[in-house]
Amino acid sequence: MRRRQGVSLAWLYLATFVLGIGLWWLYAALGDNELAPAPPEVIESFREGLRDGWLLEHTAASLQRVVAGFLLGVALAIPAGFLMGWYRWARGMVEPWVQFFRTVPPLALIPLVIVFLGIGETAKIFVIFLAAFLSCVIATFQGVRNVDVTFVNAARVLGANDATIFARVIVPASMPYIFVGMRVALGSSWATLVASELLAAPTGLGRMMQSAQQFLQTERIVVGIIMIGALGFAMDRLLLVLERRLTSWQEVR
Amino acid sequence: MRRRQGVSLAWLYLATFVLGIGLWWLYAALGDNELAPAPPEVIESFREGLRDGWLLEHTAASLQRVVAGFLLGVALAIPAGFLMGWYRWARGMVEPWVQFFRTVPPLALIPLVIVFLGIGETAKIFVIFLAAFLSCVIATFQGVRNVDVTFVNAARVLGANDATIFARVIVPASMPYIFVGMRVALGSSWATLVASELLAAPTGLGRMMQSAQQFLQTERIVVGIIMIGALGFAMDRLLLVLERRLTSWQEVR
Amino acid sequence: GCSGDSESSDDQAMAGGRESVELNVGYIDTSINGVGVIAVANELELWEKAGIDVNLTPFTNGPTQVEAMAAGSLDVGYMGAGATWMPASGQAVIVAPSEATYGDFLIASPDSGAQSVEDIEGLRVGVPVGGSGEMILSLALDAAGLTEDDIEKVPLDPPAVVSAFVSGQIDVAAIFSPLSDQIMQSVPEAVVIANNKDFPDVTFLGAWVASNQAMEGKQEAVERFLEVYIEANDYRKENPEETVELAAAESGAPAEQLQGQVDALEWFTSDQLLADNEDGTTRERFGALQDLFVELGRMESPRPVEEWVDVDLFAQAAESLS
Amino acid sequence: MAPMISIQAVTKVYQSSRGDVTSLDDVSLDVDRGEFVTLVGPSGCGKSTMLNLVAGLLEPTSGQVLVNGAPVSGPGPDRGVIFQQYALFPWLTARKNVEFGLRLQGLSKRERRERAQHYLELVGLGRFGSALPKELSGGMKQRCAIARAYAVNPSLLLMDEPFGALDALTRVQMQDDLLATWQQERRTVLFITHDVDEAVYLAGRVVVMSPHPGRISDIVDVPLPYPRTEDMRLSPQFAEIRGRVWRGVHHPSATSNLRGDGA
Amino acid sequence: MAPMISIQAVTKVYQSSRGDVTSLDDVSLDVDRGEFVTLVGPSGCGKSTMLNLVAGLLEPTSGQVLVNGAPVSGPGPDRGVIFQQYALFPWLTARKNVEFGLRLQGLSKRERRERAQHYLELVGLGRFGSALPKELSGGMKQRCAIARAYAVNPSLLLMDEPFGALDALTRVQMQDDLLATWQQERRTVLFITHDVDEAVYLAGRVVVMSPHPGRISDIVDVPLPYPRTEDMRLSPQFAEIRGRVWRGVHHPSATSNLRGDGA
Ligand SMILES: Nc1ncnc2c1ncn2[C@@H]1O[C@H](COP(=O)(O)OP(=O)(O)OP(=O)(O)O)[C@@H](O)[C@H]1O
Ligand SMILES: Nc1ncnc2c1ncn2[C@@H]1O[C@H](COP(=O)(O)OP(=O)(O)OP(=O)(O)O)[C@@H](O)[C@H]1O
Ligand SMILES: [Mg+2]
Ligand SMILES: [Mg+2]
Repeated sequence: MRRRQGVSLAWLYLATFVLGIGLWWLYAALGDNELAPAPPEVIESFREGLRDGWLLEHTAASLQRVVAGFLLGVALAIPAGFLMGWYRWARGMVEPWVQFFRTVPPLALIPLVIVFLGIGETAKIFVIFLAAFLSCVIATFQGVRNVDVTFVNAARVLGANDATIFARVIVPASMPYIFVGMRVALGSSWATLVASELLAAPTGLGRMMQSAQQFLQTERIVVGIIMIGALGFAMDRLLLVLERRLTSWQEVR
Repeated sequence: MRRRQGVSLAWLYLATFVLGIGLWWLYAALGDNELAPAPPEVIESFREGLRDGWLLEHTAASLQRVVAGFLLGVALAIPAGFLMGWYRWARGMVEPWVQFFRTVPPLALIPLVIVFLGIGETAKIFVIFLAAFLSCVIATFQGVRNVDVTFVNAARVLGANDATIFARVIVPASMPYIFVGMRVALGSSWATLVASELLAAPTGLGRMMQSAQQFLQTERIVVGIIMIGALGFAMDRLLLVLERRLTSWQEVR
Repeated sequence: GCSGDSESSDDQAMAGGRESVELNVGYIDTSINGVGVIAVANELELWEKAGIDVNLTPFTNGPTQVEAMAAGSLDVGYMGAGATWMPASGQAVIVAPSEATYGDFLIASPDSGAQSVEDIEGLRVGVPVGGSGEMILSLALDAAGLTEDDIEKVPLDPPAVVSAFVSGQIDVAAIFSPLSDQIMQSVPEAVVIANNKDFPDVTFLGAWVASNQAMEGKQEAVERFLEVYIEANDYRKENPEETVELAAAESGAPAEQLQGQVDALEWFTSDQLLADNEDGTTRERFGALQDLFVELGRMESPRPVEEWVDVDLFAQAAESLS
Repeated sequence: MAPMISIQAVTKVYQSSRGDVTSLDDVSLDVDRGEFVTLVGPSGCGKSTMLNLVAGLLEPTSGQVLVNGAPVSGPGPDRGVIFQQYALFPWLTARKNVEFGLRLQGLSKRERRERAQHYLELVGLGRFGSALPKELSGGMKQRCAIARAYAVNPSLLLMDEPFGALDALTRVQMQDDLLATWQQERRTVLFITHDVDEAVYLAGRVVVMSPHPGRISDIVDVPLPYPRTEDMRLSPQFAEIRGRVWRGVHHPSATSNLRGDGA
Repeated sequence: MAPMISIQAVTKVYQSSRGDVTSLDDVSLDVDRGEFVTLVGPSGCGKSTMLNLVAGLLEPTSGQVLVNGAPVSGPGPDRGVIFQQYALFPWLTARKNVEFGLRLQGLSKRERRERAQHYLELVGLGRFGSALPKELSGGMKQRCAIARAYAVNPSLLLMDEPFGALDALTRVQMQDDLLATWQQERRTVLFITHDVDEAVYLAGRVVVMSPHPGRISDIVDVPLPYPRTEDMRLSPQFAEIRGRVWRGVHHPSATSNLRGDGA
């Protein structure tokens, strides 16, 4: 089955997408739940959002936060994961906190964040940053620990010091793991968006969904879910393209 | 630095733990924030919880949910990740949904979950299951895609069919990735606990923190955070022990 | 009815000569109004008496209960005044008023220098979206001749309002009890610049609601729930201390916190409720709330109050009790 | 009867980062049932490529490969392969590696153990059954891979420089073992080596390849009778054949790759 | 002057899943500056272990290893290593692999490129600079690893069966190249091989090892003058030394591992 070319992924994506919409519509039409909006209502809400501008406004605000938090988180997680994987003291000092905060629900952190970072944009980006960082650092750490010792040895005998080994051996060798981390971090970033926008956000998709939930505007929640899902999916595709470029040296199927 | 034995991890953990408590105490003592409880108050609340039984009750309820959700999520994520990594149709059909739901905040899913699963224990476990599954499936999927083709070929020429290759090549070869997935999933499971217990839970740590937040019993929130963190850390250690046993074949530092 | 000589010794199944009915009841277990009624009903074994095979589920808020109702998982639930726009917009039907609260405050920080609502122009006002905090803010702004555009509205999670206020991130908090008490404890110099009592025209009424499905198919069961409610309500009105104790034991919430809630609200005797129902006061009050919701944008247009506030079942229940 | 292996006008072009690389160019070769054919040629001439095509691990760009008269559509246990890089499963012990294929044949646990032990002893790893690959030396890994392939007892053995990491004596022993079982069980063997001596000693036919692009430049019959003995290595006939193969491999054009290509 | 390498009563015990494995047992050896020493012995006798100790990649369980008079505390660019399994960086092209060490020496981009190209051509990979390791054949990977080690021009070269995957002619060329630069630059070389011929042809001294546990069983001086020529291979003196080494390696007790151990 490796050989058969088969249909392209894009078509399969489309098929599953159409299937999903179909099931949803069916459910909305057959079920008697007033709170389950049907596709037309959602499309209507979508158009309204575009027309009145709120959709773009919310989306732009959220996208900025997620991108900033995600990039910061990943950028810090890679060296942190390296330090943890490489130096015992770093692992001993940092790992418990990473583990600890990873299990703490973001909601519970919000009071703390307010006290230390206030309610501005920084605080919101920090919550997302934290989610991205904590997801990514574990994967990077594992990647570093799983680097084949042969490569490290080969670099050492060529005269590499720890910094070089990090940049030119560990990072490329654990790239597949780092990508796992980045993909998971991307999901976490978006999933934490709502929590972050509990922090005094005038605009944002999470905020919009929060109020929509309060007001049971379910079609607007669905618009929010779809926007977040679509943006997340698009960013994930970008990561995959990047991954393919950076890990094409691997001998995989 | 690979060679120097150095202090054991356990001591470092202890040191960083003491340091953390110290900083917290200092902050509570110096800061004038009445919402930040000091260690003694938290310990008092802890003892009270043990004495009156609510702590154990909440913990047991949450632990059951998390363990059930986590195990289900992981148990399903591994074969799902394999299918996605191995069969193009599976990838095409499943990946968009995985990506999609990964980015959707668990809070936003709750209305949907209520509609389909009601408000019972199943619904709560499902929310945790979903978080665990979605975190783990990505890592497994990446692990499967990154399996060295040489091993697959070696198995094929020995007569292995797809099922055998899955069980006896792909699973062991991607074990390091699966463990990344499991560790991340564990964090997600706990982090989603609060969201899941918004679903009409009479007991549970998340529930306890929710009410404590209502009543601003901050020391009880901290007790909840500490319990969650400690249980998460303990379960993570278990995973690490398991990992060491299952991946000792690797040639790593 | 069935013949009484069946071998059944199960008086739950045959209470008062009526076959027992199943009912899914939700409540907010951090509110004395929710958990208090449930605890009293349990203590006095009112469910058995009314012939209800009850299935109790605690919730944290009103909207989740409405979601559960829409999904068919819940028949009856309790919600505070801040959520009653949901029945108003057709998501459920109010079957009984519960309490009037006076626990909503506009509190200004000492540093802001604000002494009255007029002074908050241009200040940062933290407010939980969708709750009664927003309502008190709206009323206060109206009265002061201001609009939302004159202030910097900072939407926050309810507990986050406290953190933000205490740490100086916002100048004014529009918040309800008991979070308001927490603010006053943490920042004693803070100034209360508005409270429900300043706006006697609008009563913040909490309510018990029934799902639309239950109102169609399970009227009988809902009516029996109201029998339970009537008795529990009278008990709590007469014995507030015991009610607080029972509620604290039921939910694990701290008694002093629940007592704090009681101090900021008013319960009515069941006779009073019946009278209010009959002379139109109840519908008038909910109508006033609806107007506020429309103003706040939570509803597009008002609906006739009769469509979403039912007074007949309550009357029936009172009837069958007497 | 159809030949065991029939390579028919096969061209293999790799799509690589540097553009297309023609690894095999219009190669044809038939190997009869029970034949022992060795493949020699300079490094990079396409030997492994050819073997992988027969194993079903690669698909020809054009032409076709038949095994037992049927086009190859994928790998299978009828064709045992010893890979140039051993390809042991690092998560299994030496014994479990050898048992891997046996298990798939549905052998009982006891049979598996016995057979695995037998082949481990054959390659001198009797005491290393419970060692993980990372605990084996280079030569030991190679021997373990040999045991794994032998154990499934395939009718066609495809061996890619299987004795490359072994010392001379071990190597001779392994050669003789291979020849002995080959004769007993009438297997077909396609054997890659860079050692001309080995190629001649083992084969009924030596296929000589030349690089850039990979082609068959000569096919040398070895009319020495089986069983081969150490004495034969010293015979003039052996020396003559050896010489012919050597010249074939090291034909000026064939070796141009080492010195001439970068200039 | 202190010897370049001084291995003093070194014992190396591996802690493995199967308990302790004594890989080297009380081994001592001095290698002088500028010496070319080859290490032969049956598979698994501890050759790679010894080389890794000198490289600083392993630590002796007891005894000590001095390089240049100082105890070895880790690997360094003064000791170039060619690993038995190549250890190319799979994410770098052949050229980038060769440039890796040069970059660490602070060479300019142009110098790096030139030097890398030089060594790639030396090993016959001039046209494969931009190929990734996975796109190279087995022998090509090995040659790339050789180029990488040569390029940093270390004063001590540690080579673990570096020519194992090469065909005979390429091998001879590589041997001659190695000898030529060794003479020019007065390097010290420790060279592992399983090919007795190669061991004698290259070395000033052949160290013969025996397994279980790994010990030095014989040290054979090769009094043939440098430069060595192909003619010498045919000389009776060469044959005699070769014979002695062969007997040393294949002493009955030494090879007991292949047939005797599992019984
Ligand atoms: N995946 C690949 N992508 C691109 N080129 C490849 C790939 N695999 C092999 N080649 C090229 O194909 C040619 C033949 O490779 P092959 O591995 O068949 O050689 P070989 O005869 O086995 O050599 P050796 O004796 O060194 O193992 C080489 O030039 C090599 O660079
Ligand atoms: N990591 C390890 N753990 C346990 N045992 C090991 C380990 N590495 C090597 N050994 C054992 O040490 C012995 C010597 O190994 P070494 O790799 O030095 O052999 P060698 O002489 O290089 O063999 P070859 O010629 O096959 O490469 C072997 O018996 C091997 O099983
Ligand atoms: Mg090859
Ligand atoms: Mg070795």
